[in-house]
Amino acid sequence: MSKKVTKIELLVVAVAHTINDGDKVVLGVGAPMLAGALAKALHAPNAVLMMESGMVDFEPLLPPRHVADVMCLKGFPYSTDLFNTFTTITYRGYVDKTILGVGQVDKYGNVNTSFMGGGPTTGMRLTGAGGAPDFMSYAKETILCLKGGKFVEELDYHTSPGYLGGGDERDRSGLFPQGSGPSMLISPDGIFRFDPETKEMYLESVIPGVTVEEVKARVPWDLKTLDPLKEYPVPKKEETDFLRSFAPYASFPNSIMMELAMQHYTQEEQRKAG
Amino acid sequence: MSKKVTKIELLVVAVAHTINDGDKVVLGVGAPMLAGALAKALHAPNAVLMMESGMVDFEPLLPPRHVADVMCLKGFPYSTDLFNTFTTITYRGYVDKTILGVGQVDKYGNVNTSFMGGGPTTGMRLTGAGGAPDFMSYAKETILCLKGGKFVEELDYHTSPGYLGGGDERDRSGLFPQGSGPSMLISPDGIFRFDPETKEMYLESVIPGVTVEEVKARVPWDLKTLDPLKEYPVPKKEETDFLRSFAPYASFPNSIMMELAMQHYTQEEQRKAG
Amino acid sequence: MTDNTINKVMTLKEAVSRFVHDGDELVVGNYTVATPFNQIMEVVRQEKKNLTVYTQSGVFDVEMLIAGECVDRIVTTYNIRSGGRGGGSMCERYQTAGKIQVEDYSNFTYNARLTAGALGYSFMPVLPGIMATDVFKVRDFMGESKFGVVECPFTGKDIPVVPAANPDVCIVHVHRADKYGNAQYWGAKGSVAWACLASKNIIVSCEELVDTEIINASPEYTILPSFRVNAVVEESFGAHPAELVGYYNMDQLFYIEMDVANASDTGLRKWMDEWVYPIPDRNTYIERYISKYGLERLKQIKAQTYYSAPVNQGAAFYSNWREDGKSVGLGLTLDEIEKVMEEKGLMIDV
Amino acid sequence: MTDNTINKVMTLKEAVSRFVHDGDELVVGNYTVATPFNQIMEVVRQEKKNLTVYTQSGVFDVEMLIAGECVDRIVTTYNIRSGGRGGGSMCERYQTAGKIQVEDYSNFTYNARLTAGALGYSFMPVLPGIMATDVFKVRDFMGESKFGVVECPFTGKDIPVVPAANPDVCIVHVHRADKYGNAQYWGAKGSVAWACLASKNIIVSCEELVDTEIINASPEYTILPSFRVNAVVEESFGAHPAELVGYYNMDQLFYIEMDVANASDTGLRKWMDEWVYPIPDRNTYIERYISKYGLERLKQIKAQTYYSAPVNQGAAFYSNWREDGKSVGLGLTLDEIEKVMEEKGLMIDV
Repeated sequence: MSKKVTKIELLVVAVAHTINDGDKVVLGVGAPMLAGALAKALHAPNAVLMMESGMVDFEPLLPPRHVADVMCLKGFPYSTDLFNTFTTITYRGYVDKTILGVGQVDKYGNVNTSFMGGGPTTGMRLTGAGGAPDFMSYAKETILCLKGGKFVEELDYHTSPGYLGGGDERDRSGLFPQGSGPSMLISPDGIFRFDPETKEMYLESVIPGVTVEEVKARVPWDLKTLDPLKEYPVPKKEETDFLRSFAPYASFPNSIMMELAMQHYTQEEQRKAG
Repeated sequence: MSKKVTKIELLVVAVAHTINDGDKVVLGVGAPMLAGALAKALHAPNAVLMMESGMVDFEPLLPPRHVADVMCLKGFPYSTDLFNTFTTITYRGYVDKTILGVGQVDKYGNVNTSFMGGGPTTGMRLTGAGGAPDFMSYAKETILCLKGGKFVEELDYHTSPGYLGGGDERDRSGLFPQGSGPSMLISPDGIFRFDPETKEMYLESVIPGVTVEEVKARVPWDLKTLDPLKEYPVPKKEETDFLRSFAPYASFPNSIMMELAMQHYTQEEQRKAG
Repeated sequence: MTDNTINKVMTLKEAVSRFVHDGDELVVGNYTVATPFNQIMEVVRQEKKNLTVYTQSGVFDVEMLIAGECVDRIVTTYNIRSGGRGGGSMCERYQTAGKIQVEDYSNFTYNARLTAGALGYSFMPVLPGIMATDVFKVRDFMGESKFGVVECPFTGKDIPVVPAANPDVCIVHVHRADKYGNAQYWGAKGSVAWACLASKNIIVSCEELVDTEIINASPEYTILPSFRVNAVVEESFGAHPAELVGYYNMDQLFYIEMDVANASDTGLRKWMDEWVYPIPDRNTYIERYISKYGLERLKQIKAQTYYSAPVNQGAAFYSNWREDGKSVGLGLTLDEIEKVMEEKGLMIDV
Repeated sequence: MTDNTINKVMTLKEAVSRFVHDGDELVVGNYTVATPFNQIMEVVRQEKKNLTVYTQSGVFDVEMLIAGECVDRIVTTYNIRSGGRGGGSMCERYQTAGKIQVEDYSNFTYNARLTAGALGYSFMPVLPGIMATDVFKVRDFMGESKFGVVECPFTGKDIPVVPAANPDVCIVHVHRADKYGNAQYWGAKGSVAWACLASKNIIVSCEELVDTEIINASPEYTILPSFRVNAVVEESFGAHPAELVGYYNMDQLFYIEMDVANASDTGLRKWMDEWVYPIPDRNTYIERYISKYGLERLKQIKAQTYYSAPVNQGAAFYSNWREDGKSVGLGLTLDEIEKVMEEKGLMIDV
């Protein structure tokens, strides 16, 4: 049966599918939070969702606007603080997965969310490191979520550690839990995985309507692809229904959302005035 | 006008007088807590009384039985924990005074509350270090309170730092805030101070009825005495009244208190049985 | 095992049997008050052996464990002579007889070992003054590892550090918990949360098992999230004769009897023959107490009600939809939103 | 000055004038939410200069301080491009123009600097993974002192550490406080308590000034004891347009206007000419808001009531005297006790 979905919905649902029931998950802002909410509401009711502000084991009733959005819910069981989230939970090994947004990513899953097109004093300032480097260091597994970011040959700034120079370099460094690192990356083009030996990122599946050539054009290295590609997971109706109801403005790009919100606001003002 | 007071009352009131209004004070168990309660109730209403369990700025309604006795009061403004009491408050320099009990004390105000008559595997186990060494290190000033303890030439175990080997050794070590250390010791015999240069303990005053010779007999080194001795502070009526009402069993030795308590309990049982 | 999907409610007998093992490092989670006497007694009854016991402010917790022949080693900071000046303590009697080893820290340095363990650190800086004392210099079984020293790279000063402690199991009594293990504790906090968080496994006994709804409405009192807890046991009067604020005061008369008994090894063992070994659980313990001393004595230590002042935790709204079926920010119905998505060419057929 | 004997209530104007000085290290105490915009705006109005600003999650706090020409240096971890992809942020525009220096940490390593400062430590271990990243390797004005490395004496491993931060002054907005400075905060805690406790001086603005009685009945919510606080300012809507749980939601429409203005230096300054410079205090700010947008818009973000579940903090008794005038433990009146003291020969004439 044919279904109509947006690219963002495809991305969010694919991310949500990585969360298993009972997983302890740290969520970055944006798509990762929507994915966490969807998983918790539909297929992973016992997932423990956490954010670095100290909100542990929450169930959002609204899309969290940021990592400290305690007003997106009504009650949660454990309120710790940022220092203790990174130590007593993350460094101690109690984060099964972290789901993070990406500014730039290289072929070994190293991530930049700090500066683009130059260094600190010359480049474009992105959001900054935030929680990413420490979560990506100590979560058992990282899912990367590239919504508006870029694949690059070399990062302008190395914010968060993927597989470093590839191969066993991450494990060999002794800085990280053995076997940790990014397990997949999801973009509006498709789903990427990491080769178990070389740790190089490869394409696993594309979303309907996107060609491998289009994907390759956006990747500066010679992207390897699974042959044959896997089918991109098709969202169930209950999943898109949930997303549109939970976050009525989140299924389309920010620019359109802003346009609609301003339209609505202007109408309201006119209605009041008139 | 003649007043009748017990030795313990004299000791507690003299300790209480060391607390000024607004002082931030850490109290050990026993006499120091009674002194703190008296000061807070009578002459230092804005003293901040603290204990290492994290109870900060409390006003006891009953004599605290131990350092975590949150049931001796009805409400207090700040509940932190032990780790943070020693760091964010004590190590940061926010303790003006600490008032501590003593097992053994030497002439430079070094204190033993751990083992007596031998070392850890051979001696008599006293209560142990507890909070004393860290408070005595970082409080601006320490008041020692020797109720049943002993003056010794050499400690069997050095639990808490006074002036170490005397002179400027404490300041010179670089381990402590400059100028910190014990400022006085109060025993059921009298009040002792420390020489500003040598840091050797000397006798400042004796309680009525005690002779200097009696005091010297209990001190193994050649105790220097102030000449002439100061008058021992005489408790005001409101002070003894407060103590007897606040802690009706605390003005006499434990042995007598226990005897009276057992008597009372036996009578109650007989009354119930009969 | 420690997943939050599991209802972890079980009997104390089962919890201790599953999560306390011979040779374990066991930490008594409570500090001075709310001592988990129910759990201490169960460990003794199950005759666990060769434990290394961490106890910050223990008196009868550690005394009973020693008397029960459960202990090889103790890490402590404070242990009063409950048997009186002459009698001493189990700890002293066993230590001087060479039957146990004891490592003595100060309150802070002991706590700092647990804090390091809780954070995942291998060491924790402590306060330099300790280096002048025998707490630093005199060492028992920890030897070289009792303390270390590092040089601060910013000031060049020598800073003493303690090694992390990560006990195998923590036994702790709390006010209330839900069936998943979310545990709440209040009052004088001491080192309770650190002792729990440092440990590999945690047995929580609680005075009251409550709905998760109550936990969710007061998260600031939660000291342990569900996923850290292995077993939840509901036993009222679990800390007796110790006190638990809001529930019951210390039972001083009962303590006096224990003190008197503890003047000798045999005295304490005789007392335990009455109050520990033949008692299967806390209900039986309290029944025995009532039948021996009368209910009135228990009532005399019952806490009065003094509730905490509430805080408002509300938000302006909890849904993105208004009552008229339109979205809060956009003023559109779901149908209208989906139509926009079509019109803007965002829809893909899958 | 920070004694608890003093009623510290004052106007924000006085507080900022007395406790924020040119050249200070100033930390924004709040994390992501409850941003103390009232205080930020007052610092800008008083034209404080040459500040080093610590901000963990700042957007418009740091943007306004930069636009107000108050800032030389920033220590941060996160700063969104509020002016949009093209517009960027004040922080970027000033940094690339060489007008400010910025040191970038991660959330944890930034927080760890404040935690070290709060504890009195000169350094704090952080998580080794950071050593693989440019957060560790790329250094601005902190240079060698941005991170250090120590060897753990127990494991022999190299552990990265950060230096303590002890800002001169912390500005923080909280839910409620008493006149002495006991301050209560709840919700998503972030690094709020650490930022406050690390600092030498603290200005607390609160949504509500309350009786000490209310603080005393809920000590677990207190993040600052009175003796740490220098000034207490009561300003409702102090965090607007940021949110404060239990009081008001984020004002998203207001933020959108700020975002639009922030596409350029001049845009933001023009916005500040309306909302910052001519406004003497929060009352005037809110009056202006109401007159411009209507009270209804403010009501729409008002939080609903959702109170925390209380906990019982009571004891069995609060006096050692029974109603019949006899002591609880001894069963004697005061006269009888004094008689015993005489009989036992304990009394001394003084």
